[in-house]
Amino acid sequence: MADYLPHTDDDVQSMLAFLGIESLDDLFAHIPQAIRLANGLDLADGMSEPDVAAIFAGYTSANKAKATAMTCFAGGGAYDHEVPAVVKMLSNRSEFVTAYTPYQPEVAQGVLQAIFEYQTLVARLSGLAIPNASLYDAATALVEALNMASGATGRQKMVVSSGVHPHWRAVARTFARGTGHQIVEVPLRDGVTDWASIDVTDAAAVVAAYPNYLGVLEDLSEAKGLATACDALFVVGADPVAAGVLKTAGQWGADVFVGEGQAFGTPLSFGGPYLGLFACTQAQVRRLPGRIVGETVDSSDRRAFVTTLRAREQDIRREKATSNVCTNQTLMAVTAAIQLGWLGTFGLREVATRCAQGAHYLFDELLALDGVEALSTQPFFREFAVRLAKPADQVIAAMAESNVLAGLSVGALCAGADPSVDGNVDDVLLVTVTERRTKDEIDHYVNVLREALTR
Amino acid sequence: MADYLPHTDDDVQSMLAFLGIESLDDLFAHIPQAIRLANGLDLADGMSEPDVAAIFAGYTSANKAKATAMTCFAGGGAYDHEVPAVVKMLSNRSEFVTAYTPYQPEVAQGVLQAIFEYQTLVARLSGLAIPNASLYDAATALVEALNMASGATGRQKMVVSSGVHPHWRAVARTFARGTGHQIVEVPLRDGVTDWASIDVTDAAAVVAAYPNYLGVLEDLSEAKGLATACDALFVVGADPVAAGVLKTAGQWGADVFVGEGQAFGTPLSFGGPYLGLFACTQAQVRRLPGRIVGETVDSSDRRAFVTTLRAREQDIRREKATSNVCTNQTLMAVTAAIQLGWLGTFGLREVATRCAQGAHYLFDELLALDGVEALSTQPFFREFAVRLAKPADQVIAAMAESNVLAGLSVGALCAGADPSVDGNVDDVLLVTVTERRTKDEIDHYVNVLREALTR
Amino acid sequence: MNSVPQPGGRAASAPLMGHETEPTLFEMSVANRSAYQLRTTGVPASALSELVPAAHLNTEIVPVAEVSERDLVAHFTRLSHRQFSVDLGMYPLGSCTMKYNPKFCDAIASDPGLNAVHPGAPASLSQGWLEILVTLEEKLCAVTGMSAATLQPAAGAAGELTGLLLMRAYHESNGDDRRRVLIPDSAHGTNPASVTLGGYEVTTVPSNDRGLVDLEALKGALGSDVAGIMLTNPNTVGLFEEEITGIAKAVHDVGGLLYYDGANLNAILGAVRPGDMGFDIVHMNLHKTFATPHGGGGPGAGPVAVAAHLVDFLPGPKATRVGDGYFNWVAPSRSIGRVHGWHGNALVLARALAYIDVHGGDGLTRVAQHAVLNANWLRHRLRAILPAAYDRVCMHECTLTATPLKNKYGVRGLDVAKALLEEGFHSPTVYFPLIVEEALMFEPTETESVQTLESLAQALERIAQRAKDDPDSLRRAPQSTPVSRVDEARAARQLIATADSARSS
Amino acid sequence: MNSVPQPGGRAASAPLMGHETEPTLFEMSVANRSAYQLRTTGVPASALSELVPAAHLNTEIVPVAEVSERDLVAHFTRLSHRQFSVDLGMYPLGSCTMKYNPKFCDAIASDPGLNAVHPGAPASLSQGWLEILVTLEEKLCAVTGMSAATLQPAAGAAGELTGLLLMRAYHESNGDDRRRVLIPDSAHGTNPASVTLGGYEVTTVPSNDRGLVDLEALKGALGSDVAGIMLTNPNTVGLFEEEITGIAKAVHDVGGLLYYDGANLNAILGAVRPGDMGFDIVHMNLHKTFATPHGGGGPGAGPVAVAAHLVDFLPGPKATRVGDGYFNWVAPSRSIGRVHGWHGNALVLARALAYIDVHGGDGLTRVAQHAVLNANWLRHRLRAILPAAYDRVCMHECTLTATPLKNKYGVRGLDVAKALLEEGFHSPTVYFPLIVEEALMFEPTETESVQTLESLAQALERIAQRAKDDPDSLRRAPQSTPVSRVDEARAARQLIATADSARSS
Ligand SMILES: Cc1ncc(COP(=O)(O)O)c(C=O)c1O
Ligand SMILES: Cc1ncc(COP(=O)(O)O)c(C=O)c1O
Repeated sequence: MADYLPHTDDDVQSMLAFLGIESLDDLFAHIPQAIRLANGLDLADGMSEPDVAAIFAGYTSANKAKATAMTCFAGGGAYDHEVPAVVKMLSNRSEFVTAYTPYQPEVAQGVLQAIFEYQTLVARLSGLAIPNASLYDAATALVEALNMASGATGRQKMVVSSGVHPHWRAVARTFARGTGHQIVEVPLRDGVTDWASIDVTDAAAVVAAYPNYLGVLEDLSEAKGLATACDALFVVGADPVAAGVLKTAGQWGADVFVGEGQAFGTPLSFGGPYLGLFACTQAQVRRLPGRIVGETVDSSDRRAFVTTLRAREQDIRREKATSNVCTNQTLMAVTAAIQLGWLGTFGLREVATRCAQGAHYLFDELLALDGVEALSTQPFFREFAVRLAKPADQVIAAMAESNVLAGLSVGALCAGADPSVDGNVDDVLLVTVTERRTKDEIDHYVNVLREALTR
Repeated sequence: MADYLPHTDDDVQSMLAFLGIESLDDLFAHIPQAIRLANGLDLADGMSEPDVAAIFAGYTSANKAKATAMTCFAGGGAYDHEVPAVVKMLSNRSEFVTAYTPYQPEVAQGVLQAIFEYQTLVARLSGLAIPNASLYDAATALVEALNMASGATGRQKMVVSSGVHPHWRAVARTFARGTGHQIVEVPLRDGVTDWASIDVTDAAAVVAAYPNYLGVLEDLSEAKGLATACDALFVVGADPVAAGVLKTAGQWGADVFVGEGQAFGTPLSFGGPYLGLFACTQAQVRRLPGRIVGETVDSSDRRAFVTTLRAREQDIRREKATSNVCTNQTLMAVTAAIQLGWLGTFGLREVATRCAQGAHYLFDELLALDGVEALSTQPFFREFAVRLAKPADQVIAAMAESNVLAGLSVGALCAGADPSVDGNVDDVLLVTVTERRTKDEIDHYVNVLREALTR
Repeated sequence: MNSVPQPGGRAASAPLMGHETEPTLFEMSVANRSAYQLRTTGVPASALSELVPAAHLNTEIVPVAEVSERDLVAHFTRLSHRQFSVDLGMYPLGSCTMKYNPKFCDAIASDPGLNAVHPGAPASLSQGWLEILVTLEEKLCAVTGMSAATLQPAAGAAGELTGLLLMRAYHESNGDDRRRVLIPDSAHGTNPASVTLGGYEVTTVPSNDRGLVDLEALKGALGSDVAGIMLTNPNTVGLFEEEITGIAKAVHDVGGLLYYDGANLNAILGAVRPGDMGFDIVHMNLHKTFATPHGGGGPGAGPVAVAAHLVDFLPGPKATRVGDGYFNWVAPSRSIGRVHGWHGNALVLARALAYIDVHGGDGLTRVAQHAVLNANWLRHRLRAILPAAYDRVCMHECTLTATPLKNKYGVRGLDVAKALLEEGFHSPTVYFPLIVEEALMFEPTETESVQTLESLAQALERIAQRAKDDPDSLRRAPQSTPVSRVDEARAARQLIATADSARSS
Repeated sequence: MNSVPQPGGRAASAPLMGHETEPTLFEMSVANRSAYQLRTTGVPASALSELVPAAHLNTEIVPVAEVSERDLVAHFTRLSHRQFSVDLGMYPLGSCTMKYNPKFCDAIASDPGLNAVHPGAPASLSQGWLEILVTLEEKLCAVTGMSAATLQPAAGAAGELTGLLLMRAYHESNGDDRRRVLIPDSAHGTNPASVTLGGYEVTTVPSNDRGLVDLEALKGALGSDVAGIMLTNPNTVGLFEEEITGIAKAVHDVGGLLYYDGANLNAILGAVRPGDMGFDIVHMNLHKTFATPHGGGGPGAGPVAVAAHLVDFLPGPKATRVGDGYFNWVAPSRSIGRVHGWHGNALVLARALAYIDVHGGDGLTRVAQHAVLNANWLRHRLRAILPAAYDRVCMHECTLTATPLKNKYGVRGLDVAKALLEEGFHSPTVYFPLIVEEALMFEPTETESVQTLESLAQALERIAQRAKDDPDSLRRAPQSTPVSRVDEARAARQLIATADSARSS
């Protein structure tokens, strides 16, 4: 039966004849025998698509947490938002899916214009003038922001609020091994960054999260003030859905905005592919990481789009490039443009508002339960953390039996103690509500949690 | 929230202003008040897509028989064949899905060429030179064949084997009320048409099924002989999958071929939309029902395709048209061309062979059971009928509890006694095996049936 | 194969890259190439010759095609780039209601919970489907003001014929044998064709100078041998038959029935119902009014709804509500029988129900209002270059005429239609209805924005200007399309219906 | 709005109909138009101002876009008609492995059983996913001959940097501080860029006249301060580094590690493994070798596999088989930490596993054989017009040069590339690798038929002929594409990165 190779035996024979050789193996003859694979790959033989589908059916049924089977109250940077059939259909158009990076603009206007529209939306939601064409995810976008900051300031010290998602901080720490950046994490008190506890002098960047990963809305004026005072870049990691109603990073005075764009049309996808949002001020444009699309004209003066400021990029600048990124997450960027086009100005506001309404409704219900305390007294937006009378992972497991994914264990997120939480992190549950959650689902959640705690 | 109407209130106001009228209602003012709807439609208000989806989730879960939940051994003109992702993706391209009938060939070459390729495949599988561009389904295709026959012979008598699917015969009887055709149904003996029992003189058409609906492969020479003898058209309703390996209708001497094309890429779909296959000899081309696409050239002499022989059609010929069909099943025809392109010459043969292998394996296993008898001693292809010791509907219900859709009750298909079966039809079960059924599934079937019979 | 093989297909055949023709699947075929993959079954692989007598086996191998999956994908993707569609742009084909087709309805129809259900499964195992059919029937009756409906007819024409058979059964049940059915001269071709298949003769009723049925002429044509009349209202010119109640009375007075061709139902949703106009039988084109995509020519669905006195004759078996929350198949007492192999185009029916639920009564009413608003806006906007055949308020479509352009510059309606293709719009319906000369019938539908209507108007203004400046260029149009004007005469003269047909030139 | 509104979009912007530009989403927007529909939740709709302190609320409304669903669909469908893709035709971009992407893998990735799983769900509730990750890791190790792998890197470049950090961690663990990483002058730009981010300095090693690393020069560049070398093998010219074992020994002798850039892995599947060549660290581009569609520039996945001595340093937590049939997250003992926000581009990883399972060991071996066969056939077929930079057997891609055309007719490689677009093919990679002048690097991949290769060859012959007859026409090419040659300089001179950017001209 077929795989995806077109050549028939006759094709192969006549092609070999054309080359004047005997066998396919002759094409590999110049590879030293000593290292050639004697007995082929140690893998099973090929199977037909339906046979492979049967194997995958086993995997999917073992994924008990799928949002189609469990009501999702987990967030922490990955959100269960509505994605309509129209957005799926358009973003699956094979012209978008099976194209390469638009290196030949004459036949890539579809992707280029879609990215240009995406860039416009990122600029508007971030309140910053210069977006890029996407990065891998929010965590790696933060790393690029730190690299930009050290490029701009010539300094290595990165002052990072521990309100920034624990995984993002972890990724920043990992890449600091290469860049030599010194990552200083600022603790939270009552869910708010205790900037005063840290000396920011010589900082290249001051990094805040908005809302922070525990859901809390921090007033960013203090952080901005510190950044300005020490000539550091002010980097804000913001929830782009919140940007539909809350102040933008730009309005808070950010020099760089990073964020996770998964919320815009990309399914939960077990964490990837997601979408790293990035934008900065005009002042930093020459340090922009990755690709950017610009408007221009063709030889008949028709509007056209093209990837531009290429001189920053690795293929031209090589070791002096602003970043090593090449393949990015274009398809997710195109999807975000489509999803935002579907939501529109007021749809995005409506989604943001409903998230906040649902989260606050659930929060109030939960505080009425014994064994549940708010982790912070501060305002929050669409998610919040509570301290439970039992370990969060036990509660999550118990509630899963009633098909509720209760949220995320902050202990698991932080892999142990973390400056963002005073005291034991393992009892802390991070709970999220999106516009898809109904009142019945929320009320059910409350009952199921009550049981789980009293068991 | 939005439905699919673009106009804003401002749009409506300015458009009314442009027309110099006050309100939308003014546009309907010329409709007599007496008949205007006073209080609007007696329907609930609109709901959002996700709310409607929730309602449909209720419907789908109530469909216990879905092939995703029950192993399907039902056939009788609707088959559970493999449809790969690639065929679904291509046939869902919105250019094919959202186009109208190709009345403007300059911008419809995509659909026109796909139909041309479909026509070529229908001609090859039927062994007849003149295909059309599709009809509603096999049953209505048979009616068109009878109309063609009376047009060709000027006669009204239609001699139809009761081996023809009971529903097709029922549809033929219904439309005969208008055309005045006299439908004479020929009984089966031991599963084979007893032509001798009927006087065929003055017949306009002699109609046989291949295989017949009980799965039996009849030798069509006798029927062909009778048709020739009385100058009737010989109409053969054949299984197009079988045509991958068995003699074609053309090889049996058919003047007209009709068949059900669902097997080529269209899901079970609860019976529709399906695909009415139709082809005839060159001699009948002027009586061809429905559309046909022909090859020609454009004004720069490039190959082009266009709907042709339009003078036969209702929009031009009106009451003298060869048929009243206008909208047909083009999308299913395009899908069939894609599915057949995927199967290819040897894939179609492989599917046909596997169907036969599975059906014969199951047949042999079943005959070993007490309470199961073959209805016929004759050869069969991919489905067969057995007489059970219990009513078929009871057995189907019992086996459904083990997630097996056992087949079709011939009693239900025929809505009571039928010339195709001697004696009680309610004990007769029609069983089908496709290439998708595994040995394990078949063995499971045998065990479940044994239980059902001994309960 | 020789070492310099035949060239294969490439994207030059897609308008994106140029205007080459795409090879056929058969021209792309290479012996022994294949794409199919089947599951491993473990079923004993006995030779076919052991299972089936030799007399039945085809000694020849029927050639299908032999292409790789990659070439299959490239071929049909390129063909799709040679095809205009609603999703690409405005498709103002009069009488066809080419509105936007919600992708949500596609998603509903592609749910295995609906499309993987065998039509022969017992009612107890397909309750969801039966409820869908019953619910849709109820809602279609509410929309049309009728008592019950059959969902079996696969398209409008099938609905017409079904309706005529119901008419016949009704008269026969009254021992009353009638011969003629009246049809206005503006009627769609399927109407007379269906009348013939229904066993009746057509009597054509002329339209008056207002584009409406001439009531006097109608009365003249009536008689006790008249089984009924088929009307489209609004009619095919896009005008409402204002004298409909008078027409209904006259026909009913001679014992005839009124048949409503629902192709134009989009115009009157929530405003007026065929039942209230006096119609006895109504067919609907779900693929028009209820937004099922046309699929390049089909599938559709043509349910037929009837008044109380015809309910017992409906085709069957019918999905029926039998006691609380349970549904079963029931045949009407005097049913004319089946008109479809199974239950009709079920997935199209499910789509229509989803469409109705999303819109609701309020939304459907707005659908009609905006469809009518758009048609009138366009009629008024274009009056200077393409006058309306009947210049007054129209319904959901407007019939304009190119006669002025023809008389002044010798540019025909067809030329305007072809030039419009170059402008990025599908053309309107041309030369229909037959009673209007050089007819260009535009049906914008409610889903097009006023901005798009304005684009269309400006395109037509450019074309009118070209008619003046360079009429020849219009007669040569279109040029920028995948192929230029097609030689239809040649196609008919020498039929090449398959890749295997003999080619003379 | 005035009664003559702004015109809206239409299909004239799709090549199907012509070459107008498509308006932007923002140009199509109209105040208060919308498309979104949300479910009814019943949650109390308290005012936002009651939930969030005023200090946080944006007093301005951020404009997104205001279009109807119908216009949204038309806009992006038309844009898709202005975009070339693998599904439309051959895409022989050297180094990018633009093979056919099986739709089956798309279907796997769009199964809610995979794509609706939250990445933070406990292992006990996502066992299917963990098993997929563990199984893929095992199979990628079998393909590369390594001991273990991380699946976190989101693309090749991320894999490179991860690999360099592993190199650094390894040396540091030996208390051994090294400064330089060697890179051949033919290397891809991501290699040097990654080296810098890894905290190392780049030392460039020249290639010899056979297009291979100059072993003597390499030895000269080696020293105890060398952390390692990054190699692509076959290299970016498409040639196999025949002296790889010598290179490996030399680098290892000074205590350096060998990094394998797996972008060209497609060439050697089943023939030879990086591990057996002596590499310590290997990244793979799943979006190349394992057929994930490139999505117009991404997403990809760049897993990194390592030899035994580096396993403990791998990023984590890693999906790990812990006792029979159960899987959990485990951090390697000396892990460098996370390199991705979650677990990597999971859906891309699932696709790759499905692709590997369908092909199996036998199929993957054939993949490489046919990829190499196609590249050599093309190289040989084109030798008369576009000579190979190094004329001998190549691997999966062939680097040709347009220098003869440039010298004879002043036609540059870029002109040939642009002209090829008019012919319905995507162009090859131009001006890379940098060591070949007027480089045209063709990678046909194994999924293109010899018929398609022949079409490409004939197109290039036509272009070579045009170079002779009408070189200017090539410098003006392409013309039949959605836009003609684009003014890149202007885009860079005056940056317009958003619809809100000030436009000077
Ligand atoms: C007025 C009118 N009546 C009847 C029909 C026939 O409907 P269908 O094409 O669904 O058979 C049409 C559709 O073309 C029509 O426009
Ligand atoms: C040789 C080589 N190395 C590395 C890369 C970088 O891979 P990615 O684009 O996935 O980051 C590429 C891809 O362009 C490449 O061709």
